[in-house]
Amino acid sequence: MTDDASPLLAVEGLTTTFDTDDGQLVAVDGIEFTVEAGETVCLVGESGSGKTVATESITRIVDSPGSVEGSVRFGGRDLLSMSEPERRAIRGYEIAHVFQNPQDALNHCYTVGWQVVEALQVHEDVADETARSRAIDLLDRVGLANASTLFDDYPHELSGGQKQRVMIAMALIGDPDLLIADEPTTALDVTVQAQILRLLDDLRREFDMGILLVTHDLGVVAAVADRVVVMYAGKVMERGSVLDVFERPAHPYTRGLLDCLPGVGGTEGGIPGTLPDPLDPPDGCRFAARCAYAEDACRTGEQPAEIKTDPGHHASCIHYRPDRDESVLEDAGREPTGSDRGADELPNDGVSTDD
Amino acid sequence: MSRQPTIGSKTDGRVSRRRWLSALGVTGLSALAGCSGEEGDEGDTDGGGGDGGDTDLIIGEFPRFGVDDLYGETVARTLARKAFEQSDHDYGFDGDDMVTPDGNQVELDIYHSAGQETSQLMAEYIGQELEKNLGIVVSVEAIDGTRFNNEYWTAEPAGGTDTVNGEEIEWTRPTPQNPGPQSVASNEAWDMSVVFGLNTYPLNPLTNEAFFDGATAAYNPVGYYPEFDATGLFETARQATSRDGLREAFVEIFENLAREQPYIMLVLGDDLVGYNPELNGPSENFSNGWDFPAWHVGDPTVSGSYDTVSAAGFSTLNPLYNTEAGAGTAVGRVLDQGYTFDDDQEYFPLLYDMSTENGEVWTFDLRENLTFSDPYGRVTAADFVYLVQAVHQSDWANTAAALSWEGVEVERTGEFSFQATLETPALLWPQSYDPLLYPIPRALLEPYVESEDVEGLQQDEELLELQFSGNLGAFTLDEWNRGAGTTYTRNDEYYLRDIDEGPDRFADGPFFEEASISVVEEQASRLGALETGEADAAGIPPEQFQSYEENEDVTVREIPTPYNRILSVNQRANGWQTGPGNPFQITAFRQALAAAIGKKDLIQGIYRGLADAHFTWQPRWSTFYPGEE
Amino acid sequence: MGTQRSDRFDEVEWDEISRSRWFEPSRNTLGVVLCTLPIAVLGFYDWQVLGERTATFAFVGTEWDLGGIDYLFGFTLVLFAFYLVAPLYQNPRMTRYYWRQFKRNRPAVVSLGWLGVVFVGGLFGPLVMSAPEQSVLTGYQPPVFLSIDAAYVDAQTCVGDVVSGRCQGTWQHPLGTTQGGKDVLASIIYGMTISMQIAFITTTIVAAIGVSVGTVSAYAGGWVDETLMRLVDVVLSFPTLLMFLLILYIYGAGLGMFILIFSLFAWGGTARYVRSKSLSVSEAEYVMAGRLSGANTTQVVRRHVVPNTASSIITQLTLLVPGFLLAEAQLAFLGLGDSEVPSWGQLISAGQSDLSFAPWIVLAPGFVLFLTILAFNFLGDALLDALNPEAEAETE
Amino acid sequence: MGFGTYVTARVMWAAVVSFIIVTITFLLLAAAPNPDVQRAATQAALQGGDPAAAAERARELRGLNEPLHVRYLDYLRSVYTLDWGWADSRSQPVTTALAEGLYYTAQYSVPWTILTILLGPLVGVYSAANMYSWKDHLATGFAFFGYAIPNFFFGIILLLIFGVWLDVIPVVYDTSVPVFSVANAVQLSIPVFVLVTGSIGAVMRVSRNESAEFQHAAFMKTAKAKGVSPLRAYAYHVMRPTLVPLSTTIVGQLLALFLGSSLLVEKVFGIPGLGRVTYNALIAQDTNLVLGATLAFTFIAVFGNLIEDLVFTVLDPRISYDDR
Repeated sequence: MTDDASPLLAVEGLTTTFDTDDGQLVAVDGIEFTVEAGETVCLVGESGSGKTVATESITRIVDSPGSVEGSVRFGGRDLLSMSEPERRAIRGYEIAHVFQNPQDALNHCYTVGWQVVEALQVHEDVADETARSRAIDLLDRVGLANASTLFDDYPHELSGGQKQRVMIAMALIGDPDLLIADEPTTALDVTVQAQILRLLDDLRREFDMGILLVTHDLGVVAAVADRVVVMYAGKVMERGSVLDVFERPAHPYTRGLLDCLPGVGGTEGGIPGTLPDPLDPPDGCRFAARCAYAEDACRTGEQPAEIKTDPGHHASCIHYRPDRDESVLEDAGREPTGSDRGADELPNDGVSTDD
Repeated sequence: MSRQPTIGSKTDGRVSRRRWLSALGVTGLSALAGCSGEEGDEGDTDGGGGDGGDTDLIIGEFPRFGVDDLYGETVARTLARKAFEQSDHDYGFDGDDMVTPDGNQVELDIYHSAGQETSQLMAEYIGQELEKNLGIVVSVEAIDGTRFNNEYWTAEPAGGTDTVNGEEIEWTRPTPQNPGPQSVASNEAWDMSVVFGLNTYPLNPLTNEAFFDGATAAYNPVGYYPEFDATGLFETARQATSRDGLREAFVEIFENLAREQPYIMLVLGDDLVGYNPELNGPSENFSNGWDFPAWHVGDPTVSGSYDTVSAAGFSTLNPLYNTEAGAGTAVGRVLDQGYTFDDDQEYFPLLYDMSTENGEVWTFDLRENLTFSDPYGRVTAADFVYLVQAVHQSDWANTAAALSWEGVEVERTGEFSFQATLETPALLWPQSYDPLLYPIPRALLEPYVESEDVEGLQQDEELLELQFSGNLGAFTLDEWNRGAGTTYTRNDEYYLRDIDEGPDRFADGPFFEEASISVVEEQASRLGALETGEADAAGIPPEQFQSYEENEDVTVREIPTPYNRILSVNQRANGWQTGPGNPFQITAFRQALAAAIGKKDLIQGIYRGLADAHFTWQPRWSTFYPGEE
Repeated sequence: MGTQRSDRFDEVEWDEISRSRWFEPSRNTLGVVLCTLPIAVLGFYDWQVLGERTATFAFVGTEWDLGGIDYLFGFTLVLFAFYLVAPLYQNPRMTRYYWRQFKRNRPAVVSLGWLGVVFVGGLFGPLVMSAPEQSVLTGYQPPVFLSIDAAYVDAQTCVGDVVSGRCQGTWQHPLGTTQGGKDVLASIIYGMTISMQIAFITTTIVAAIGVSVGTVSAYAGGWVDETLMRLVDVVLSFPTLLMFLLILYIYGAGLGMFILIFSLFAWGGTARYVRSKSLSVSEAEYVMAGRLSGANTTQVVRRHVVPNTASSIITQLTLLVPGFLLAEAQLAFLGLGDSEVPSWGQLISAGQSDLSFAPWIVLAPGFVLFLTILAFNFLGDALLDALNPEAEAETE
Repeated sequence: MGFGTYVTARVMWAAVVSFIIVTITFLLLAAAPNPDVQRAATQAALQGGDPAAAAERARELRGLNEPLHVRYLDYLRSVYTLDWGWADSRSQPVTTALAEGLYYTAQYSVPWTILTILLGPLVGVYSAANMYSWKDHLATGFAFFGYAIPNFFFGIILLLIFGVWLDVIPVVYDTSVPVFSVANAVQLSIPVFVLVTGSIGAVMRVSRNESAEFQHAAFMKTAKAKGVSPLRAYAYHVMRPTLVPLSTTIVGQLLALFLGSSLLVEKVFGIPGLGRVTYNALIAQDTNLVLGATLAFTFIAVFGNLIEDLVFTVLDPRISYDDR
């Protein structure tokens, strides 16, 4: 996993701003990460930290008042500077999305099959029959029984899990290189969650695609991720391989997150405090207000620049500056967490950090 | 304006004969018919009311109430006080207010026709005048004309007896319009009304016996008891053998009516009609339109189309059952009636000439060139006699003309002549429009007569569509679109082309290729059509008369009519609801009302000066109008 | 963003109302009773003691007479004062919140202002100014600053000056006069009363029936629910105007009958809405809690269902009112209205034939009617936004 | 329950509703004195006959002496066999009168309905797509204008402007022009415009609000993520779901306007359609025709509601036939 070879997806300085009545809301503030072909990258963070906006900014499908800046290079092309029709040709074809809530993600007025086929036919001039059989194949492939009858069913006749599988089938029908899955399991029943995740992992291998998986569930991260990007309040706090991050979490925020995992021996009830006001972000490190290690220096200037703590492992914390002593962070005496838990053992309550 | 003038109609009079109520209400009332000239009791006039009194107020032979010195607060109150003296109840004035014996303000209601602007304006004007000049508080109520007729104006005929002018009178043939003596109340109580106006019949005032021939007259919804010898005078008129004798009798009747004000007479409105300025023919008198076949645009050559507008659709074109003026016009385009009256109100024969020696036996001489359409052949006296005897005089058919032929003996005297014998002689029989007949083929009627099928007769396609008209009219009917009106094509065979009488132009008439009558219910649209030339003639409301007079695209004509605007006051038991008794029954009180309502302002304000003050039951242009010798 | 609002007012505030009603339910109701009593007494006195034609206030020497509709109007005003205005006053925080929401919609604020003018004009206009008087000799006076050809109003009848063949308008009749010389402005102000009466009385009847049927249906369930909802079906598919025409044809009908018929067939939507809302509210946790703690159905309905549906009902009613006003004007225009009532429709109808030369008779009341209907619509829309934060969050 | 059964049930229910309304009209008429009888009595009295006997004859002729239930059954039979009698005020059978009226009413109602159904949702969705822009404000303003301006008021003003002052349309409606002709299109243009203006507002508002909801729906993001173009997304993913709630509004809206508008617009523009047939029957006290018109409009309303139900069912795949 090299940093310099041209990755599948390279996000740099991605900033997404919403103009609201109350002022400018910077939802994503100059983030940077990459996704390689065939790997799974997890984007983690609390609700409201800008994960979803970040993923939607990649193909620029954020809601209308949002404006996206920075650079998103996909297979060498800059997605943000290309024209909308060009980008449209990539959406759903080379980069596919799977969304958080499958309940509303399908249009209730059309059959499942119609919607799956539509994803193909807007990109390729495929005969109805061909498209249909391909869709049925895929529906079958994503684990839906009776795919050929289900093809003509309406979304309301499907369960949540089935719908999410349909969404995945829809995403895969264009044979994408990158699949962006935004919390694909949150809205689903626990038993189904695991199946879906496993399915995604299988499909990644089968189709050799990159997956950008958004989640706030560290258990999921541990199970499927190759690399992790930790976001907080629109900024990347830390990114690196899943081993590095889980074994040696660099940023106090990541540590806080990992502490929340029950059974890991951290403080119950999560990190005290709430996310800063996105309309009026504080100076300095966004996390400073909730950080046990924050110093005055943390509260001035900009968010600290990313500092490489290990190869391929970056953190945005002043304590890692060469002139600082990072060991101040160690006094909490954290134990490394086990990262070998299978997806099947995902905790029931989803370990969501947002409550 | 409520009543839309009908244009160019020879049949106006014919139809209005059927319409005593000149339809100030929304609908024309169905079949209203003449009276039967019955008992003519003579008797002394009881000196019950009349004129004369303790004041220096002089009410002459022919008083003109509501103008000049017979208008105003003083006159009205003097007359009212006189009435109160005659009353059994102690009415009077408290300051400006008229008060009941209990000392309460006198309050009356007045009904006007809902949705009729003029009617409402008039009602409110009357209210203001009565309040100002007599201290009566008037509340104005709107009511649908038909509803008023059914519930207020009429009553279940009850009959009964009463003393009128000191004489015992019996109501032997009560009608809903005269259910009995004053004690017989109408279905619903009411005080005053301007809902209906009536016809004054200037051509044959004898027809007015229906209103005023004594208290038992056929049509007397308000319960008026004449204080003069009405029955005697009408009898004299009936017996008259000369026009002078006739006139004498009528002048006396109309002078008395002017004094007694059975209805408070207000105005006689004029028909205001706008015409295509190119049109030659329309005149400014009551017979306007009798010579329609001679009318033409520009040069007297056959060209173009004569298009008029009608405010309402026609309910039937069946000549046997039509009672509406508008439909009468529509029928008249296709089918002439027996005769008409010319510019000088003189008899003008169309289908037949009428003659008499003494007014009792009348001879009808048919023109010999009249034919129906195939297969009905020529029009002969047999057709008319059959029509009268088997249909009009039958007890099942109930035709619109049934009453006109009651008691008339008809007899065929030749192929083209028949004669009618009247029960009582009538010198002015034609002027009553009673002997007007439409020609209807006998063969068409026969099946219905045999089965006495009134519905079949009413709904007969050929009658409704006038398909038998032959050469009997200026045009033939192309289509009757119920909602949109009628369209016609010129009748090249028109018999009138070959007659000797009348204008020379008749020989080439009519001068239009086509004709149409469009139903246009909105006045604004009718006027718009007139202005844009879509219509050749249309009625004009008084307030726009002057501006159309200045408009080069329209020629306006002011045509006097015999239709009046009256204030009816309920002299029956349920008439005066504000207190005991009913002062409306007292002539002096009605005079007070007449004197309290200013006619000048009324004519100026509501009619823009385009109406005549109405003093007695004749228009000023009638030969029977009293006063001007 | 909607989610940023920490305390969701629609939960918090209504709770507060329910609480306040708990302690002072009788204060408003008492007010209603106390105010209704004199109206009823006066009505009874008018009906029983006074003759048909004696002015109601003859005993204090005024000519102001009251009819049946006026009493009903008075009663509805009392209801509105105590059940709509008073709660707003008693809950200043909620009122302030609504007002903040509401005033963002500028057309709605203007509309409220206009309706305020109509309301005040309708309520007090007839008290301070005399009814428009007919004066046949001063018909067709043009509005101030306008003029009319002397062919219609000549020098004799023109109130103002005749300048170069045209009669000029005067301040004496700012909006001109009708054919009968009635002042158009005064007629419009008197018409406001009619419009307000229609608006208030119909909404009261619709609300009363709709809320009753809706809640009864929701709480009774079973065959009662089934029957009532079928009834609603019938009411909704009932051609109201037609039925009114039929009744007019058979029996004749005035303004009272109009109000009755139209409100008797307009409650279907409200009932349906209240029912579904009641069903969802009754499943809400706090209602369950209330039930467990022993509240009976009536209390539940009064303290939870009505407050929770009130906002939507008010909105619905606001949007119903213009329909009634329009229907009245239409009937009047057709000549089928109550011509004894000086409504705007009557004025439009009367001036219709004069449109080509005296357009103000139609235009003035026509625009007032248009503006009023427009204002009710804007207001309804704004209320929809202000009272329904969820809808707002969805659309933003 | 299958679709067929469901349709049958709805049709049955429509029949029940029509039956209820028909019954109510019967009761209303039965409770009032019959003007025909009064007329007969008046006529008889005038002609010297016995009014009481004439009234009796008229009552007998019209079967008014039968017991109420017999009259009711008789009434039902004639209503449902279209034996609606003779229209005295037009001298033609009631059914013919109504058919003639319908002929003219249809000429402006069909374009009106089509334009409303086509334009309303289009403008509404367009407005929602450009929400809070000047285009939206313009469209919304127009909707409010059309909604608020009384049809008849708007109609007479337009007629005054275009008919009288500018003289570009005929003031008098011409029934003699062919249905599909320029002249007919010209004379119907203003009435249709007035009606569309009046009805499109409500349709637009509903479609704007509904589609506003749908254009922010999750499935729109799905469509966008699929690479669907905005135009296609609006056409398929917004318009289609919007039609579901709209279908419940649009029919009701059109029906509500239908009677009132046909009365008013036909009066203003002089079109001899159903509305004017009804109005004139009322004025002329033609009981048969009044009743016939009432029934005609009732059946149209009931039929419209039925269509609305069925369309709604067809449009919304989620509806379960067991509901309602």
